[in-house]
Amino acid sequence: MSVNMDSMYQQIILDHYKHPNHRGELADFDAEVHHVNPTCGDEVTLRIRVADGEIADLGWTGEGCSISQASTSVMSDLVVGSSVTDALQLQEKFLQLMQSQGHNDLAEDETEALEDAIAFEGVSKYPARVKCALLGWMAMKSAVASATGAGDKP
Amino acid sequence: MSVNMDSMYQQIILDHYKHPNHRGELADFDAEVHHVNPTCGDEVTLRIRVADGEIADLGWTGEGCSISQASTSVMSDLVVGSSVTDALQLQEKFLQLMQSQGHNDLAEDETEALEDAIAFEGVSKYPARVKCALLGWMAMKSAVASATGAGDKP
Amino acid sequence: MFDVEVIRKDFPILSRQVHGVPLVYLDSANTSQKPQVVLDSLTDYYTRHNANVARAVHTLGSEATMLFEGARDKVARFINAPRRDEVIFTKNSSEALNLVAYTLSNATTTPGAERFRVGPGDNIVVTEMEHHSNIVPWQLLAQRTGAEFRYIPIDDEGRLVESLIDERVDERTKVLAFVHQSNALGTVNNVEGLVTRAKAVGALTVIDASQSAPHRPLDVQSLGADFVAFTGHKLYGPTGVGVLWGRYELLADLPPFLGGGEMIETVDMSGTTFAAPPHRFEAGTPMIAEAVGLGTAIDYLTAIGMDQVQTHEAQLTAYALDALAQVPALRVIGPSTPVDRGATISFTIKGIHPHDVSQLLDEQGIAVRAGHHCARPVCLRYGIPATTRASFGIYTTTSEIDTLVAGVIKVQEMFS
Amino acid sequence: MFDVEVIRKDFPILSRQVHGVPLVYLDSANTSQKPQVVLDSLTDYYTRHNANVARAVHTLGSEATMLFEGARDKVARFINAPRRDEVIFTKNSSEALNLVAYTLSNATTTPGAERFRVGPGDNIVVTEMEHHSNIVPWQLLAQRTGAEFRYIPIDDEGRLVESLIDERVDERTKVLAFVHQSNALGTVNNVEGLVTRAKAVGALTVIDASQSAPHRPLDVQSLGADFVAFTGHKLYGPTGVGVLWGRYELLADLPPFLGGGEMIETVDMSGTTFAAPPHRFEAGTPMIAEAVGLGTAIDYLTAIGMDQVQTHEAQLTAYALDALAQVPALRVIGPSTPVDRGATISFTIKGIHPHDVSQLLDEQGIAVRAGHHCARPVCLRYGIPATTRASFGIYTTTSEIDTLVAGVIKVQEMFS
Ligand SMILES: Cc1ncc(COP(=O)(O)O)c(C=O)c1O
Ligand SMILES: Cc1ncc(COP(=O)(O)O)c(C=O)c1O
Repeated sequence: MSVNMDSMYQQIILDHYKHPNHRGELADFDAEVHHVNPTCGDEVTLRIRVADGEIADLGWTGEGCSISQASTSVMSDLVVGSSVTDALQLQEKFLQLMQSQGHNDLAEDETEALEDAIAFEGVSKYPARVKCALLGWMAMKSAVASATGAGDKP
Repeated sequence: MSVNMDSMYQQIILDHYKHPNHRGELADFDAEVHHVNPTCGDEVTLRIRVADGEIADLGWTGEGCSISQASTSVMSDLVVGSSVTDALQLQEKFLQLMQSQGHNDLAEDETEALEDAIAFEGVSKYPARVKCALLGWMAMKSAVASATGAGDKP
Repeated sequence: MFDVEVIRKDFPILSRQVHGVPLVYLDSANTSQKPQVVLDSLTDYYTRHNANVARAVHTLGSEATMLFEGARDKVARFINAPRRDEVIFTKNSSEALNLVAYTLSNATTTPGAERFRVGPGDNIVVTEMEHHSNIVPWQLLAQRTGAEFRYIPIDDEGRLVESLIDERVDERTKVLAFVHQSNALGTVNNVEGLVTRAKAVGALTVIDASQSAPHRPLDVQSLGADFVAFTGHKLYGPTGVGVLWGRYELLADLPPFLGGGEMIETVDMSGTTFAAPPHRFEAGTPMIAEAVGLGTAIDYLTAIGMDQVQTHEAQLTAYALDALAQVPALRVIGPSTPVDRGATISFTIKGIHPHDVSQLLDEQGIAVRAGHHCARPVCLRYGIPATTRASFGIYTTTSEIDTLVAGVIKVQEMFS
Repeated sequence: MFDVEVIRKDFPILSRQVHGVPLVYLDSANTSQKPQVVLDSLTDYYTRHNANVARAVHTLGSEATMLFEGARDKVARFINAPRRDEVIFTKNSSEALNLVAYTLSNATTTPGAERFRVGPGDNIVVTEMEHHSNIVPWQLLAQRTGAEFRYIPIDDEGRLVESLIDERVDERTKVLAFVHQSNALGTVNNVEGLVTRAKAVGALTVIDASQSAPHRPLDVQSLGADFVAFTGHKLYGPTGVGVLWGRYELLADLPPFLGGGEMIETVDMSGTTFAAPPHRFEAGTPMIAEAVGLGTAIDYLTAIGMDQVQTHEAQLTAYALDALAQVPALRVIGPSTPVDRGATISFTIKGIHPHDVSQLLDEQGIAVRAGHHCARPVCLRYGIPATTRASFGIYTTTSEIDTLVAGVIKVQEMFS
């Protein structure tokens, strides 16, 4: 089966799913979080190391559909080595993309900043799948909060 | 306003409403019942005297719409002096007429037996009004049961 | 520009004949008629998008979910809710009010919900003009918890006895539930006074907006209450759908009401955790098509403009009160002036039972309601068994009110 | 004569295209599609007869009442209820099941309802294959009353471990609630065995017939249980309507659930008395149009014949089990033979998450469901996060099953 143009499964997603990046347990880390999507059972455990306001390293393990796994892999590529501020801003953009119900209304430069993550645009048309794509991103956000002591909840 | 042919308010009903029969309190009676139609507040208090298996006398008081008042008046005319058995049979027929939703399926002789009570046929098309027409009839049935010791409920 | 004749064309049922004469529908407080666009949206939903929501990953499921959740957005905007997830879909107003009452008694056995507990020594207050749907749930709550059930009485004109509010609502009051606009009297209550008093004593406030939502702009933020309930079928929408709006902060801490699919976070035989609002309070497959239809009704009303609706109905009310005042032996039950009242007018006619009045009006094509209008304490208060009630909506005309008045006079002639 | 091609023409949505290919709708256990006659009856109701029921004395009100109560008659005949007033309309199955659970806890504070009381030391039993809607209401009842919540486990084939019934259902069991046909596994339970045991210990029996009512003749008298619940939207009817059937003798003594209009006999600020069943359990304006639509769906099914429906679906099940058995790495979760099972087949595919399977089937126009199907304990039992589920209805064809099988193989190729 050839992937058709409007498929949710862009080649890039399948590639990341088959060969995920940053998968594995980090030995040296500042925070670990475990997130579950209760409606479908997808889960991810994510460890992070923050140094000088930067995400120095990140590693994850978990199980789930190709969307959640690939999205976590793409996210890892994007944030490792970037500043915490940029990572959280990117997370915001990705969230906005996922909530767009198929109508990406990000500015052009914002879209560009998302790089490979833009491949998940098609997911936003499927409310039941949005949480899959967000799983790793939300875990990263919590982990950053807990590593920097910002706290996730009030 | 002239009453039109398919009006619920046959002249006979209005006549009974304006000049009800057997209205009043019976001094000498075997049973008294009080029935209320809670959805519209119609009420009737009915006393009955039974002798030798016959409804020797009946008197009622109460308040309500013309349908409930006229129906109680017509019922009284029909049952006073008749046997308890006939009265209860007539009650059955009237109940059946009221449940017919506008399609009287009584046999011709049954219809005839109802005499003036057949004027209430039009009421059966209005589920909310059926209880009004039945009020006096149901009270008569309970009163007979209690006068003859048959008991209304198991 | 509000043009009632244009609006009437949107309602197919208004061209119906009854007893050989054109229908004059003056029973909108009981249920409203539906514009064609609402029916079209039901048909469109079922013929193109029908699927279960929230659960499915397929195209139809996604479309149905977006339509359903889109309806929630429309409701949220219509009532100016601060958050869309404060809008809970129920089957009608009655369920919405019971939902609040049951979550409060459920708090009694739910760890973490202590702040909502109601018990002996506490009291729950309503008003004497409530619909049964805003009386019985609270009587049942009182029975379940041992709390006391109280009410604020009404005066001869059908208004709350405001001087008694402070006495009835006291430091032990846990809930004050009251109607925004009375369905039996037409009275519009002074929300501010009631909410202020409830807040002062720390009571939760529940507004029954079943009769106001269809007739005036509704802004839950300016009402200031904690919960607001209304029902779709009176709001020109389908049957089978209602709304409970609640402050998020409260909904987030309240225990669930109905248990089932979609209201859970995770289920396990040894225990279950619950979803965030609004889903926590929406067990099972929701009334999907009905919510979508309600959303369309809201679009329709918004296009007309709720302030236009309010102005139109205020004119009708003033016109009708004047016209009915000319009818001999007719007594209006409820405010006799068009101030702080809605387009619902109850009356009695000396010597003629309301059932007979209504039925004989029906024979002239005029649909009004007779009875206690599910507000029996109001009838008890005025010592009457029932009233006849004419109630108006966006499609009602002054000439229909003329027909009503002429009809009532004919009924009187017949019984004279 | 049952002709699936003729039937398909009655369902407008089946001619829809999805992703440029014809829709293959295999998600009927989630919700069914609706025949045109059902949509027509909604439109007819709203454009000609719409009014509130029970209350109005006018023509529209009488017509609406007769249509609504006529729907009750149709439901009663469809399930062979001894009495029409044993049929209660609810918003869905979930509400029907919660209704029973809440009346039981309400019995705790209602004089005269002592026989229904549930408390500490008592237990409530379900099975491990229940839908959340038949788990959570009972967990919540246990929480409200202090009773114990238990379940009968299932075996590797997705059938109840019958040898454990007598142990789990004991002298202190107050309620045994179980599904007739499982929505996650397809299993059809042995009703007789369960009901017999419950009767022996004096427990009430509640059958969740949500997944059997649409697929086989349902006879509440031969089932022998005390309560039976099902839902309209799976029965080719509208969303927003469900049914609870209960034995009259029990309904007559049970306290009410929701309070409000129409469920009362007489309301007074000092106390309220309640209407007889079914109205006691139908507070507020009911889902009128939806009940009417459900009545039409029942007429439609009756004209086809429920035994014909059952035969058709048994053939589909056998065909599909055979066809799926040919797919490598595919494992059916639930009974692998067509005996005592319905036309709902859950499966997993090695190495591919059910969400991906379903989504990629959707891209080929095939609508199936992925997830735990609101029966998470089933997934826990088999140690899987989710399944893909194909479920059939009266309009399903064997060629659609062929499309499904080909679709699954394509998905496997893509992930290989
Ligand atoms: C077995 C079973 N029980 C109960 C339900 C709940 O039905 P509803 O969502 O209509 O309340 C469903 C379907 O969702 C079901 O499949
Ligand atoms: C003031 C008021 N409250 C509550 C209700 C109950 O609404 P529903 O019957 O839709 O539950 C009504 C209407 O019947 C009403 O007029």
